[in-house]
Amino acid sequence: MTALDLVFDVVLATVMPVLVWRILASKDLASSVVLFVALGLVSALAWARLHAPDIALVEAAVGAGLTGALLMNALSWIGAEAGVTEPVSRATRVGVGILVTAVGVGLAVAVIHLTQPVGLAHEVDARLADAHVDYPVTAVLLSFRGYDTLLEIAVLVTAALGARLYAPGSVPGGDDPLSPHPRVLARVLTPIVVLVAGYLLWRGASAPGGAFQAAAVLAGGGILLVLARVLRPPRMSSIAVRAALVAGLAWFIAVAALPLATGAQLLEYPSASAKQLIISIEVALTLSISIVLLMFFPGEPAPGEAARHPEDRW
Amino acid sequence: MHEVRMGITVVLLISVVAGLARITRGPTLADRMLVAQLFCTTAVAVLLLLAADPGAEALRDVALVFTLLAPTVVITFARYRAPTGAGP
Amino acid sequence: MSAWSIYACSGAAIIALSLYGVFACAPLLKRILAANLIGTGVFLILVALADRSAPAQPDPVPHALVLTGVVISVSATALALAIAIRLADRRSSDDEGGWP
Amino acid sequence: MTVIDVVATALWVVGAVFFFAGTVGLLRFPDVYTRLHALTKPDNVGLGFIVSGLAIQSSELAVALKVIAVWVLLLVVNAVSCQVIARATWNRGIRPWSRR
Repeated sequence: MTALDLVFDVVLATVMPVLVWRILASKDLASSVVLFVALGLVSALAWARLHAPDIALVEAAVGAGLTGALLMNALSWIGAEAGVTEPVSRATRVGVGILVTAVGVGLAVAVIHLTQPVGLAHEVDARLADAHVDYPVTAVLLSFRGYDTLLEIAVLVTAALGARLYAPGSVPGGDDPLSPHPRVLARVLTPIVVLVAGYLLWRGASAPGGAFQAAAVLAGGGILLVLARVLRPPRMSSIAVRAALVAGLAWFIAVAALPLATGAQLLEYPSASAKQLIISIEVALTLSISIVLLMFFPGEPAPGEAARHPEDRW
Repeated sequence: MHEVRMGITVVLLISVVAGLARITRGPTLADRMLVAQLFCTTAVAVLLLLAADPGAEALRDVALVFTLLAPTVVITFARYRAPTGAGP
Repeated sequence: MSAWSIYACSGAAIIALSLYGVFACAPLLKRILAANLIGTGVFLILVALADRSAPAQPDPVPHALVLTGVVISVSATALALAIAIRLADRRSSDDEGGWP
Repeated sequence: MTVIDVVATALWVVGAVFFFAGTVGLLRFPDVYTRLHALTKPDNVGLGFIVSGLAIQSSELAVALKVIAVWVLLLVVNAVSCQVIARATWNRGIRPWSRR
């Protein structure tokens, strides 16, 4: 590691907490959201520096694209002044300040003094052949820790249902004041988004990429289409949307449970077809996760009264 | 060449951090959005430079994803209506 | 100081700052942001710990954890935002009502 | 250092200068529209120089084409984004600055 690497790391590692501080201290909520997007971009660089390109990929799509869009959109619904909770008393703030300083310092000291050399990299490497995928991260996600991923997609579907129950979404009407740029851009980018998502999914077996990255990219492209008013936000009433929402979970459960019939363990892929099964799960997961992420996006608030009663638009 | 590229990335990073002042100063939301866009372009440049190191090829895909999804936030911003009637 | 420890300290600082935000910020949206940022701090520490083996390959297990974590964290944030939207809607539409 | 390395370094330095100029413009220019103009410098020219440096230095054609593809895509995306920002600003009734 050269001195310049160190300078880069120190600058990057300093900028992130400073951004967090600015996000929380800024008076204007819209600038908090912009700073949050900036933090997403910067943290993707940190993942890149920490040799985690997979996470950088997801962060690039989720942190910078999706969450920023969700927050900005929520701000249009809520309004900059609404949603203020009770002001926090000075004494509480001082107390919390002391506590969190202790937590931060303690955490930093504890983490730096972790002397145990490195976790499970060797175990994963040694058993990579059993996983039927060549790339360690994908192997952990879908083979060694398939359980986690199965439960995760269940959590995601639940969250999407919950989000839609609370804010069912609206359909903006009228002329687009920004016409024609968003529409044209969305139309140009959509094929490229689909291509890149497919490429990331395909790469996942042997290199950074996979279902999560592909789904995040697809969802970003979907939100772009909704924002450009080319597509309507997906509706829960549509059979296709429901099917896509549960496809990943249903298929994963089916594949996980099938070995039980032959006397094997839950999630024990039959080794002859393991690779095909993993790929099929990844495809189904990509579809479901992208629809889940898209369901989180309630669409723009319609002007006037309509936005006040989102349940009418279910 | 690694050192040269790192030197350039350090310059880019510091220059974009200086741009942060514009987010604080505003005055309009559009000004703040411009900084986010500058962050995005700089991040793409830094990622492409880092990807030239052996073993870091995947970072080019990250740069690609950044580029593809950059307009999402810009368009949500442009759609942003302050419901209380306040300006951007 | 090695690269991973720099980022781990940064992660600890982010956790402390955003914990403060969760308890001390008044706007609901900011609290949601702060809760999301705690996640960012945790991820940073996890990924930094995974990179202790540098320049050898990093540990893939924390990477997989964080990968799913990022997606879960956006879902949690989105759910919280949906509830916040509904809350703001209720507050604005029935001011006379008994909504807290 | 080979000739190609020297040329690449020169291209990167020029690119970095444009990025720096973009930041200076963003901080110094009087209104959104002029700052938009400043922003396009790093977007188009700055990244263009950096990408050219990387492209001539890369050993594989595929790599060179990929970095150029990223640049072209960014040109398209940022050009439209700038238009959208300008139009949204105009729609909100903000008029360009002029020396009075």
